[in-house]
Amino acid sequence: MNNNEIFEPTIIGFTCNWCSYRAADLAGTARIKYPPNIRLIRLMCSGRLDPTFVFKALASGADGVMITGCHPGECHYLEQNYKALRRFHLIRRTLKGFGVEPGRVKLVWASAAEGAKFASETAVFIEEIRALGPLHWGKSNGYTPFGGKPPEFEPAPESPEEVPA
Amino acid sequence: MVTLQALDPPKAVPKLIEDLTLLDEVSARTAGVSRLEMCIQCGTCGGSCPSSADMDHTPRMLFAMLRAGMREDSLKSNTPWICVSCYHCVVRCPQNVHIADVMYTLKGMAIEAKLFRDSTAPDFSQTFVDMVEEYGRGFEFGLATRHYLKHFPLRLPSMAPMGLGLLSKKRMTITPKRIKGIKQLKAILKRAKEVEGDSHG
Amino acid sequence: MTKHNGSKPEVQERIGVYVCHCGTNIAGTVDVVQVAEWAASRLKTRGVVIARDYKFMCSSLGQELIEKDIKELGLTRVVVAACSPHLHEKTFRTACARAGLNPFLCEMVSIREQVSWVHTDKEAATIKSQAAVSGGVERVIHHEALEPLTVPINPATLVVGGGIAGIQATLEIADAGHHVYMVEREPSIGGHMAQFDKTFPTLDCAACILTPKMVDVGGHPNVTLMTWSEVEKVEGYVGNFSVTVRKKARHVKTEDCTGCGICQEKCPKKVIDEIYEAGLGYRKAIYTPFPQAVPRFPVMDVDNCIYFEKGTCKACEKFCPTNAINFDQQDEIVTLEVGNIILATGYDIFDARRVSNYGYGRLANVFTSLEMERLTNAAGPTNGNIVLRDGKTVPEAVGIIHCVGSRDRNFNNHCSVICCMQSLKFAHMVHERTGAIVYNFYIDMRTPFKDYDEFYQRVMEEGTLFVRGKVAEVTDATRLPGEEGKLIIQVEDTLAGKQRRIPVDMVVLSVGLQPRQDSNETAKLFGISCSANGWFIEKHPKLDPVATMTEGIYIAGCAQGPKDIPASVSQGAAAAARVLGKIEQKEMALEPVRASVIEEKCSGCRICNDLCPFNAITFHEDRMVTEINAALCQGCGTCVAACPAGAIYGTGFNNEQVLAQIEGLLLLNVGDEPVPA
Amino acid sequence: MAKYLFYPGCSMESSAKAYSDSLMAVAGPIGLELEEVEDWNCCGATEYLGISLTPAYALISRNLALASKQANGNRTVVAPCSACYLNLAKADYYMQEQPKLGVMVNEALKAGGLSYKPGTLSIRHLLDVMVYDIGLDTIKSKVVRPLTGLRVAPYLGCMVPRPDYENRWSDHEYPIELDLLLNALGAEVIDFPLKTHCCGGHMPHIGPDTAFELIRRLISSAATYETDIMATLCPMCQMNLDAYQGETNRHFGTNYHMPVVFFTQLMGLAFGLDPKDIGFGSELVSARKALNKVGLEAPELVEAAPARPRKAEGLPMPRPLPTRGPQRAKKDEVAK
Amino acid sequence: MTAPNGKKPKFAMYWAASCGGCEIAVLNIHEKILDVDANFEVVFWPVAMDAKYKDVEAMEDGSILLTLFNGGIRNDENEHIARLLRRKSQILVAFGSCACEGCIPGLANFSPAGEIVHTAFNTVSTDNPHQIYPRTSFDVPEGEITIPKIYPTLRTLDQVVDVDYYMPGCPPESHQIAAVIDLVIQVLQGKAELPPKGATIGAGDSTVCDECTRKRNVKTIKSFHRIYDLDIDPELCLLEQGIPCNGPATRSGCNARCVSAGAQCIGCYGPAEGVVDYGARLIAAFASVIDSNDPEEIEAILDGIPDPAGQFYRFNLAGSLLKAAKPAWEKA
Repeated sequence: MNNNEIFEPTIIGFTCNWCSYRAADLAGTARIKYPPNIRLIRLMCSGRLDPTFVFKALASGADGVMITGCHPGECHYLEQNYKALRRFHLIRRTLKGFGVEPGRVKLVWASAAEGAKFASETAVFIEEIRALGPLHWGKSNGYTPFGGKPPEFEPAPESPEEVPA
Repeated sequence: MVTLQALDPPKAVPKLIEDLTLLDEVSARTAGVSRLEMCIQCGTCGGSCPSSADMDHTPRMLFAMLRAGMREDSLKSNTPWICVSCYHCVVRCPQNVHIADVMYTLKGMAIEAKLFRDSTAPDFSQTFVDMVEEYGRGFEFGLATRHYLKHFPLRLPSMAPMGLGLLSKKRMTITPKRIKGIKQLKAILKRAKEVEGDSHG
Repeated sequence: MTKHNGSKPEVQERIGVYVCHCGTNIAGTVDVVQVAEWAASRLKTRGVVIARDYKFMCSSLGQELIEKDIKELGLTRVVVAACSPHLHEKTFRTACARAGLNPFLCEMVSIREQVSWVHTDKEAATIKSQAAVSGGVERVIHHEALEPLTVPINPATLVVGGGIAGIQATLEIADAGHHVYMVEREPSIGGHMAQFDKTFPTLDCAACILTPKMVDVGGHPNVTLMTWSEVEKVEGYVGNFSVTVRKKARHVKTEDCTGCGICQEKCPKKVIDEIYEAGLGYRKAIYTPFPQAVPRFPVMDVDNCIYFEKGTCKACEKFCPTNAINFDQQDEIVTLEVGNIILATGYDIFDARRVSNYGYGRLANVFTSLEMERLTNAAGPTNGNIVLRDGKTVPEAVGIIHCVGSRDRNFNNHCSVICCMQSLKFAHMVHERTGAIVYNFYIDMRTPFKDYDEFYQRVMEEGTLFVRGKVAEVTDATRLPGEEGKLIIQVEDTLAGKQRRIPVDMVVLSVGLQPRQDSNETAKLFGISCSANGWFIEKHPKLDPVATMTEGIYIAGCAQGPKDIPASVSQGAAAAARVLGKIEQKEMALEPVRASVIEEKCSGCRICNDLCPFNAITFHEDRMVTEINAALCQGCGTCVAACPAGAIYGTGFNNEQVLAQIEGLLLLNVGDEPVPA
Repeated sequence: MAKYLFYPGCSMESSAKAYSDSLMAVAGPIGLELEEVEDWNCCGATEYLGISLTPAYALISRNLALASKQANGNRTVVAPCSACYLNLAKADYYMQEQPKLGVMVNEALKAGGLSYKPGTLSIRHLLDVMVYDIGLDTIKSKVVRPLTGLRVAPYLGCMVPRPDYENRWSDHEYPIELDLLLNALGAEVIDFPLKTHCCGGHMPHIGPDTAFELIRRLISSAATYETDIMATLCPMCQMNLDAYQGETNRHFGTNYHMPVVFFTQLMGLAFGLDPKDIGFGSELVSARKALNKVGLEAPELVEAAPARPRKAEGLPMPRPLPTRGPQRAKKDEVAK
Repeated sequence: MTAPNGKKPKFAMYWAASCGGCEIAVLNIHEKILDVDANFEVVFWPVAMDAKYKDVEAMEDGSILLTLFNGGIRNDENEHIARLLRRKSQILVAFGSCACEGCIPGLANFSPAGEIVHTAFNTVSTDNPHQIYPRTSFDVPEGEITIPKIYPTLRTLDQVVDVDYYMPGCPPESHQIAAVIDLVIQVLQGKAELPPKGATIGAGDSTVCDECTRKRNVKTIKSFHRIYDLDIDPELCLLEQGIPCNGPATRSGCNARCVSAGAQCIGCYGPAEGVVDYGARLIAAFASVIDSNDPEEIEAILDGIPDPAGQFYRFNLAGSLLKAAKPAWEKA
């Protein structure tokens, strides 16, 4: 990427079939515009959110992950969004241990009626990730899709000059 | 057979009143989010206004004029100058329009466009501002004398007892106080004016 | 340890990709031809054997295209890139099934609602569509052929709420020959309509048209009526709900009570009736809310009963001719088995005290519209005489204020729908009964239905004065001569462009309708969704306004949003029709999105045991394994995500599908292509 | 002990000295500790906002910047004057609502080596702090001379309860906080319907006729309730109702005599302080009668020079047109 | 699996980036080791016998029947030998946690390689007044001498070469090693069949909880603790007592050794069959049973797990989805 170019992040969004996916649909029906940097995956519920999905997305080249669900107390499955909430907190803490900005993962509550909110939260998150810069984990860490053979490694810098003092 | 007689072309083409940038400009120059475009013309503001009787237009009507792009007429209106900033309209407005702040904006725009009719109010504001910029604090005695001498010389005699009363009760001082950081304040205001100027292009 | 070595076995599936133009809806922003071409070439190694674009995929010709390819090209998987799956997933699944492909081997990706309609940059939208297609292709590889679960439908129905909407629904179903349980929390059915005197625009008497229907419900052989009762728990799923109802103690044995009313007559304790009389009238501590109440049995208000307070009195017991009073009666818990549920729980009125500038609660002669209904009602506290709070003075001037608490960002954003017509009705009645001058203060007049605007014309003819302007304040602070002793309505007459101060004797606030205070809890109880402001959310705002997202639960009346009586009745009947349709099906297919435990992998750690709100998870102490009841499972997948051993499998949403979709969506980010937006 | 940053505002030093004196006198007993923001400047009142946006907010924000620096973080700033309170609170709020304003203001502040992060301070009015932090119980416990029998009209004016973006008050139109406080002092609090109506603001200087009518409404309404004294919490309200009452009387040919004092002065009275020390005597409409009612000697008054006495004999003087006000008012009275 | 007629099949074992514990574990099978000797010809086992790389290079491809490879791939020598042994072996077993998933040496993937070199050679761990760092090549009068080059991160064996079987554990339990050796011998004798390629051998199919005898109930957790902060109920599930025990996610096969000894499972047997990311399983499991819906309270409860990344990825960082922390690959 050219340094002068604006960094266009890629974000994977997980949506709940009952609220946030419908909010995204509603944003569409209402023709509310937001930047195209997000790609959505439909889950039945935010409670389905497996932390594996978040790590998978980051490891495969996403710069940020947005988890969306019904508002607290409004879960279609009564209370499963709270489980997503709990996992979200632990995921962020774990990512911090990986030296990843916890801000790359965001949790947004959006009801089926909140198309505008979905759009604006998405737009805000894209800007937040843009400010954090690219992650490009997949490329940097030798990820190839579909279980392909990983590329060869170059040895690490060896001379003391390149070693932190 | 009837022949249509061509009408004389108009001597001067009538000026279009619509200036569709007006509403946006007012919004952009208002502190906070004005929500001016949300007005539903319900009249809560005009009904609530304690001083609307003296206004050329009720606030509602003024907003309709802004929407219609009637720049000159709306900036000439005395309405913003009669506004007493009581915020009755603001808390009652069903659309949460920041009415009082829009009034401040219109005053500023009217001064800039030199479109206010009566100079009393703008002068009062300007005199007040001058004092503040000079001293950093309000200076009632200076303000009052300067203002009344200019605008209400005839009112001065009837004001005298009150003024004397205030003076004798030490509720007014003849010498102004100046803040310590007046240089800093002046620097801030100078920069602020530049920023403001830039923002209008 | 992740197995990274070597590529996965060559993709065996034969996948067809179909990209819809949706006229210009998609094609206007997305280069659909390019998306299809890209899928055909770039995703060839991923099993894509054909990729087509078509003007309207959902049209019968579009569907035939897919069917033909399945048959001729031997497709084993189908990906349709079009609108939201919520709209057409069923369409394309059915098309696949017609061609002999298991419908669950079809995947839809949304490039309309989530791409073309929300983005403007054509290049970026095209790239995003490609990513979406790639994600769909990867996901569909991992789809499985599934068979839907079928469950029998219990023909009994529960209707919650005994207002006019609930009554209509109940009667429709009961008349069709199926059993209905009606649960109402007040002592009588009838709802708000029972409080009204006249109904607009025809001005027929509310009681005269409502009472026969109430009696019908009360005596219907197919109806079990449970008033003074509340639903406490709802379990199960469509076709097979199990509902727990608390029948609150009436302290009256209904089997013995004849409804003669002697107990009420003899009861020495007078209580202000906040519910039925809107606080304007009185009732006793043992009471039926109104004479035409259904059922006719009274209830005892133990909070106000002298016996419960002081231990003596029992006047009701002494005078009851059939010994029907029972002070020891306890609440009763009953469980109902039903197949479908209709919620018709109604609305609350806006608390006018919140608009402090209108003085309600501070200024005696400011009334709410509900109080006005009681004042005008011949059976009301004043026998239908419209008088001031002193109970005798007839007003000479009355101001009726519209939109109180409605269309106002400080309170409720919505239009309460009925207030304009209700205010016109009051204007007419005040005119007719008192001859007073009547002012109506409105922002916009909204009289859109049959004969409504004609009624508006009629009220204008009668001489009601209309002032266009939202009233700023109602005050007793006099300012001008002639204002003493009056209420002054201060308003901008927006048509005259002037502020006016109008002195009146009486002010009526047309208060808005708002969701029941406990609508959120109710929604939670029944597992449906509630909008942020508290109205129940229908499945589709236009095309499915009576169903909810939860199968088997329907909504009717004002619980869904403000509406007038005809609309409530229509929706009640519509909900009943939907339920009858379900009952006729006798059994129904459930989405096979379910979780199941792979027993040999389960170590019985019990992490998942407390995670299911539908009690689908049980632990077998003997075998030390957990099991999931497929019929109770709703498919949320929370346990699948939580299982530390990866021993729970989510059919329809398994890990492989989601992980593959992630890889697919990000294919463009790691491939040779430049990193796109 | 409560410790707050204190932004007195210009009036407290001059026209509202009584407010300042009485506040300082009652602060000790109720445990209100105030630390003045150093070298604060004028908030611009209602004037600066009407000239230019950024300079106005920069002027206000210099105070916020100074206060947050002095506060060393997050603290409460108390303002006794309603205009000051509103301006500070509003600037803080708007800079959050519309971050662009905050950026522009901070750009200006930078020229003075200052900065302010919107939302870091909490801006509250004196009455709010008295009622909700100090508490009515504490205030009540200090009352040694209950104002029994004194009919007080609580008058808040506009800019304290409105626009109230932070929802600090019980109501925008009929807040009860001042009533509760006066009640705690033992006074007989009248249900003053115009308690949050406008005193005219700066209108006496600009459109005196408008102002006189607003003042008349307030005074006459209070008078119909047989009010002994009006209690206010705003220097501008006090000034307008007190100092312009004479002119208003002349304008309408009325003869109201309605003393207007600050609520802190009444607190001082109830706490048993000497009326002289809490600013009594500085009002232009004497509060002597009211003081007598609670058994107090009014302090030595320097009465304002009385208006020129009318000649008792001879032909009656032409009366000032009594019609102007009412006539003007009649204009709104279109409905008949 | 074929053994040339009359000759004993060849056996090799190699030790890459690891601690050597696996070698000891093999010896720990006691007299069973004699069976190895009886049935195999040991051709390459640096820790047990003298052999040179060139000897291996000289062997025919596929001539070694079984190689147990322990240790991760940290430098070019590791990689070279891994590739070499892959070529020469019919069956290559990733032996022990390091080869399978990185294990403790893999924790170095939390830091950049340069920093690791720096820590090793120029901090309190080494007295190095002249700040001398190793050079990978150095000219001496006799010629150039080289030492292996370090890689930016440690990789698991299967991230470098094709692996036939996985044998987890740090180290693999002796009884499991013995069982595997038995199995191979039985296969040689035609009495058994090899498991499918890619399988995990010498371990169970379920998780540690399956072998744990502690009582367990429905789980709700109000707080997490270190094991020494509590009086531990010896009968009850440790996780229910607030001890972050990795047992629920860790593959069975160790007989729940740690847990029965009173210590929590730390996860050396790696994830259960089919699990993509071990740490993610624990994150999901632990978080799901936290007994709070309030963000602040959840945060407070999670404070009880001070190093979540370390807790959940102690043994499998290199083998996880993320493979390494951002600073490690960022500076690569």
